[in-house]
Amino acid sequence: MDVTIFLQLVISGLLIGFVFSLIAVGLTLIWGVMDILNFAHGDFLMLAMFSAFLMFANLGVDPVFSLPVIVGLLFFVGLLTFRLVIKPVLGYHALIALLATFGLSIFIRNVVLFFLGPDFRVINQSVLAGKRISFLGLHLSLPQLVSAIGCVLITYVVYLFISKSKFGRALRATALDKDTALLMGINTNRVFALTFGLGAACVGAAGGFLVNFYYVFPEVGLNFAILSFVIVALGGFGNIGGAFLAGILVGLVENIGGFFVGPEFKYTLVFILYLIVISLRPKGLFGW
Amino acid sequence: MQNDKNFYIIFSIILIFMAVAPLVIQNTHFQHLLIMLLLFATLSQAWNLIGGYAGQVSFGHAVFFGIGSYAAMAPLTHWGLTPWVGMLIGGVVAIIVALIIGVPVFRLKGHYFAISTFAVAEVVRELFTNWEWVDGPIGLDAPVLEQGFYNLMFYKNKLPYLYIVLVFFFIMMLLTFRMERTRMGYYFRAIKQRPEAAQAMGVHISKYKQYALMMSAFFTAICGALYGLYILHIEPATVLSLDISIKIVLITALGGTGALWGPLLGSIILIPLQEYSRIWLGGTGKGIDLILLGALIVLICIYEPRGIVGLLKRFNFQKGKN
Amino acid sequence: MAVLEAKDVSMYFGELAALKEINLSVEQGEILGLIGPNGAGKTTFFNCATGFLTCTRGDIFFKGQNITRVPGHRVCHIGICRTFQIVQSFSEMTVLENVMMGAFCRHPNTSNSMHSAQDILDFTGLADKRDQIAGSLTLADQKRIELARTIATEPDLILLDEVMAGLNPAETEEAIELIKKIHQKGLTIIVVEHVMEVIMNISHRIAVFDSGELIVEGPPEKIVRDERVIQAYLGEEYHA
Amino acid sequence: MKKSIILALFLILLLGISSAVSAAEEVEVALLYPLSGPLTEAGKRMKSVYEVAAEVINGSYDIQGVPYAKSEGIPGLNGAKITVKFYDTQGSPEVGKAETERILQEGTAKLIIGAYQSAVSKPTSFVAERHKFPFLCAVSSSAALTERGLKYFFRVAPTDFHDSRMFFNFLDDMRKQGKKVENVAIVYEKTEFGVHAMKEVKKRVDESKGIYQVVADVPYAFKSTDVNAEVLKIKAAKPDVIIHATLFSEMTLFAKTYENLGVKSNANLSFCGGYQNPKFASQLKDTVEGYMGSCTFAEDFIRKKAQLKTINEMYKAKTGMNLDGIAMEGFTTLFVAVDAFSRAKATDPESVTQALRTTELVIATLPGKGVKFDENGQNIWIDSTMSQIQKGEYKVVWPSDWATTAMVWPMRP
Repeated sequence: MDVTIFLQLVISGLLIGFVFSLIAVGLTLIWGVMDILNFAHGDFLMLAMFSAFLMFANLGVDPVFSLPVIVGLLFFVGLLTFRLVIKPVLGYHALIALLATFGLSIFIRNVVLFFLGPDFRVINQSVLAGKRISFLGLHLSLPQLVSAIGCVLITYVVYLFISKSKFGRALRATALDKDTALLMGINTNRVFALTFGLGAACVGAAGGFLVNFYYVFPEVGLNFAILSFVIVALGGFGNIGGAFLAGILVGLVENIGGFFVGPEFKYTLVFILYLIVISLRPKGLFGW
Repeated sequence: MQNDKNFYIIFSIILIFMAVAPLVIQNTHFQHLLIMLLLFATLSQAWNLIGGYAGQVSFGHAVFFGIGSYAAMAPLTHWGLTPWVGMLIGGVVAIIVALIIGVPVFRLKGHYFAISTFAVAEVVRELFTNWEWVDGPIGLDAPVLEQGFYNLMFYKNKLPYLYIVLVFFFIMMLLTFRMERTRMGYYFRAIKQRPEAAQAMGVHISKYKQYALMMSAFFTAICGALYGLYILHIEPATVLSLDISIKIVLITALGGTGALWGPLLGSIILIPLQEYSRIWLGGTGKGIDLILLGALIVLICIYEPRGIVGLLKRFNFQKGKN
Repeated sequence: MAVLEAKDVSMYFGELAALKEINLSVEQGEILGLIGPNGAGKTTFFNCATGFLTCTRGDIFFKGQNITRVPGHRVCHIGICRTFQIVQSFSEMTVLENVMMGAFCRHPNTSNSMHSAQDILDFTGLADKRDQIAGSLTLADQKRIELARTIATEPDLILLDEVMAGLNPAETEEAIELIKKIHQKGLTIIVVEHVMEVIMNISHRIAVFDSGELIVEGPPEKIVRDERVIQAYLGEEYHA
Repeated sequence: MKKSIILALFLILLLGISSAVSAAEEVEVALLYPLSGPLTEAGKRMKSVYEVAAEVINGSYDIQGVPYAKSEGIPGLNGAKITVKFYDTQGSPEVGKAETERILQEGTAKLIIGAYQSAVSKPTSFVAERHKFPFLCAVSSSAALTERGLKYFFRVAPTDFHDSRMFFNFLDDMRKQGKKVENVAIVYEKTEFGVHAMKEVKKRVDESKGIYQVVADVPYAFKSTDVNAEVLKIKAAKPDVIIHATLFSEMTLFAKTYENLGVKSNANLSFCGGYQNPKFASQLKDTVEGYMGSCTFAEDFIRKKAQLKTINEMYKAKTGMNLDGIAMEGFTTLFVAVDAFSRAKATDPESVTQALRTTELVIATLPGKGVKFDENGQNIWIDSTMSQIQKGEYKVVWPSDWATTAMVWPMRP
């Protein structure tokens, strides 16, 4: 067994794991605070990727620079989703929220299909694309490296925001007990709305990074969404640190496990890992 | 009891309708629609036992569905065994799998439970994808055998399929209706609402969850077998997919979870909506049909978050007042 | 013979001792009051006695039978039933169905259970609300439903966890009446309550918990004069 | 409650009645393709090419070597026009089956053409077989489709068998030129398409009696989020040649990952799949320079057969892309249908099927002579060529009688 191959596996696993982390952080915020499984999460990712792509293709803005716009846009999409779709179903059976976001997911995906067509698109001439750093026979692709660093930074910012800011305290209080938070004078609807926006903004940032090295088409979000559901559960619902570490863990298992056991089993390994963890720790790795 | 009488009247109307309508309208596609509608109503009712009544939301019912369809199809393809026996085998295997899954999984709460069922389903799908005997990812095609009840194959006409599915739908509905009125039915609902209080009332929670899952698994497997025998081609990517698991959940949620009529109402809305939006607006490659479908689902949720059952109740209530 | 007897019962959550070597017994037909500041271990004691928790050390006997390790759902069949501090009615069921849930413990058949539940509804004065959804009723009514449901299991011993918390004086009065009425049917009762007047009024004997320890027990008139009790309560006030 | 349920039932009844559709006057062909869901892109390309084909048939075009282009409509049916009607399979066997039944129920279509994925072609063609209705398959590549003994099923496209045979003829040729090609890696998605392709490759390897070795057998899950583990596995095996049975989405990932992780091989060959999509070359440019794959049509063909330019221009006007092999197979398939109608001088299923069985259509659209079906319905006059991506364009590089351009070898200097 070649050592460089193994190191490369670890590096590649980490690089993709950080992206998983950020996607999962967006999901865990919404899921943890509002107890709503956002089925349209993957479609938010797709929206972000498409926006970045369109800005690149039509305005010539490199994805690196359009990132703040994308994040803002997705924050707005999140707010809008909350206002129009989530708020009316709050307080009813959790499955109705699931159903509503499922409908939304189909809707978004096909509206994009209608206007932008089904084609796969790739950004191949951006500032980052195609460049890589090589040393000792190891390779780090620049887009992935930048994405990974960006994802870590943003996750950390979100983490600080939630644990230190006033809004973060309100958010945590709401997550623990909505009714009590309401009694304490917290405007829970506002907290929910902002949480949804924040969750969407996270996945927006992830999409903005991902577009540098991933193809875009209307159905692109689904694979990531499914994986992020598992990551969120693995890390413990509503736990940002948990989602972050679980994302990395999944990236590593997928790469290293996939290599040794067989690539067709790599997602299976992730699911088995989840089942093992959950049977030892019923509330996830870092659940409270 | 007034309630019971009402049920039997409505139920008879539906059964007679479902039995007579396809005779009046000799349109195979319409018959196909009714078959799918009844199949998914039965399937969702099976899910409703565990997910609706007992409140344990499973995203992994494709496991039982897939086991059922493979159990009917594999022995049929390899040994020519009558699918009726295969169906029964599938049901029994599904119960055993439910027992195995249930023990560790029922310790989990809420979403952890849901995601675990999904994870189990994905692992099982991967097992089938790598199982040579059932041709891995290629799946199984039903061999061309003599038509008839023994092989459960009818080429010329869809009516036999329709009536067979109708019989299972009848059994499922009646069973659920009777169950609602037994101690078990009350226990399921109690577990869903207040598990601790239920325990204080002497309810063995994990045992009853297990009962619910086993019943649910059995009937889901039966439906899986019927599906396989009807479509005549099964593969892990369809019968063991997340799509199937989700569709079952969504139909029930749309109709009303934990409600007797919920699954039927959900599939009466969703299945024709899917079929006819595709027929009338599909084929363009632009997804107009699905835009409409998605928007309608969202609107239904916003307008009536209790599901269609809630809508009907509201409708009746207002009428009563006037 | 004692209906319920706790011998050296200790309960630890990790390092934290919720109960420390509790020795307590309740006689047939007695109303025992449990008082003590928040976190004193009253609810933990209930949880141990009803199989919701298994105590770390010690044994609990019910009519001489060791029930320390009997699982929660069996306890009800043996003849012990409880209510909850935070109201736990089956909020989507009707009042009748709530009570039937208790009656199923003895009457597996639905119609028998319904008859039995109907009797209980008459007894507890809930008959006119029989078909209303429990979740739509007032707190007082929901607590009453819990009581009704509890006695529907036909227990020998009931454990009531703050059934009067949050009620107004008139409702409290009614609740006291009901508890006394239940007691007259021959049930043994353990009551946890914060409202002192209430507990003094109905209890035959009172046990005081503080920080997981049983600090004193005796008749009400003795308890009110006890230094340690006053201190425990004053202490709580200081901390609050 | 009672009334509402009755109302709902009544509505269903209405739907049933309303779905009876009036008959068309022209000769209608039903096409089954995925027009929503993950494979929409492929389905839409097929839709466009059939529309172009119908235009060519119904109008008068002067395209040498393409019969029925000059005449308007179907000659044998007094110039009756051909119409194409599309049905959406959503990429699912279940929906595909339902749509096939609907086609047969409506009864207006005289022939069915479909589907895209082998997994959908299989159950849908069974439905047609059971109704004794002719079913033409344009592009599904699983060799197993024409090994089932169906009597109403015909396929125009080459199969995995043809492609793999072409690959190994090519490799033999390279070997004779002293190039190193013995160590083969096979990468395939774990679906019907991929597994069949892999089995054909392994058969060819076995037949070579030890000349070739499969050094890496790398299946992967369709819809992957990344392919690092897969690519590293290939890298560790150090193959001379990598053979892909991969659809577009993963193919782009593989290409990028090969580049990122510095994987070097002499050649990268693709079965019919993502490689053939013109966007693959035009979007990934340098990343995929030198990739090769089976090819039944590329713009490059026009240099050998100038008359095909007209068709390519029409398609390009519709889609903004050049024709690719898969699209050209679809194009040809509609001509096979017209040929059958014309010779049968009738449109009833039996006559049309009979005509299809005796098809001997000489047509210049594809490599090989044209279309003739064997007893299993497989086209035996089909051939395939090897194309290579050079500077974002597909150039035919092998065999020599089709080659327009010199091959770049090894693909990455």
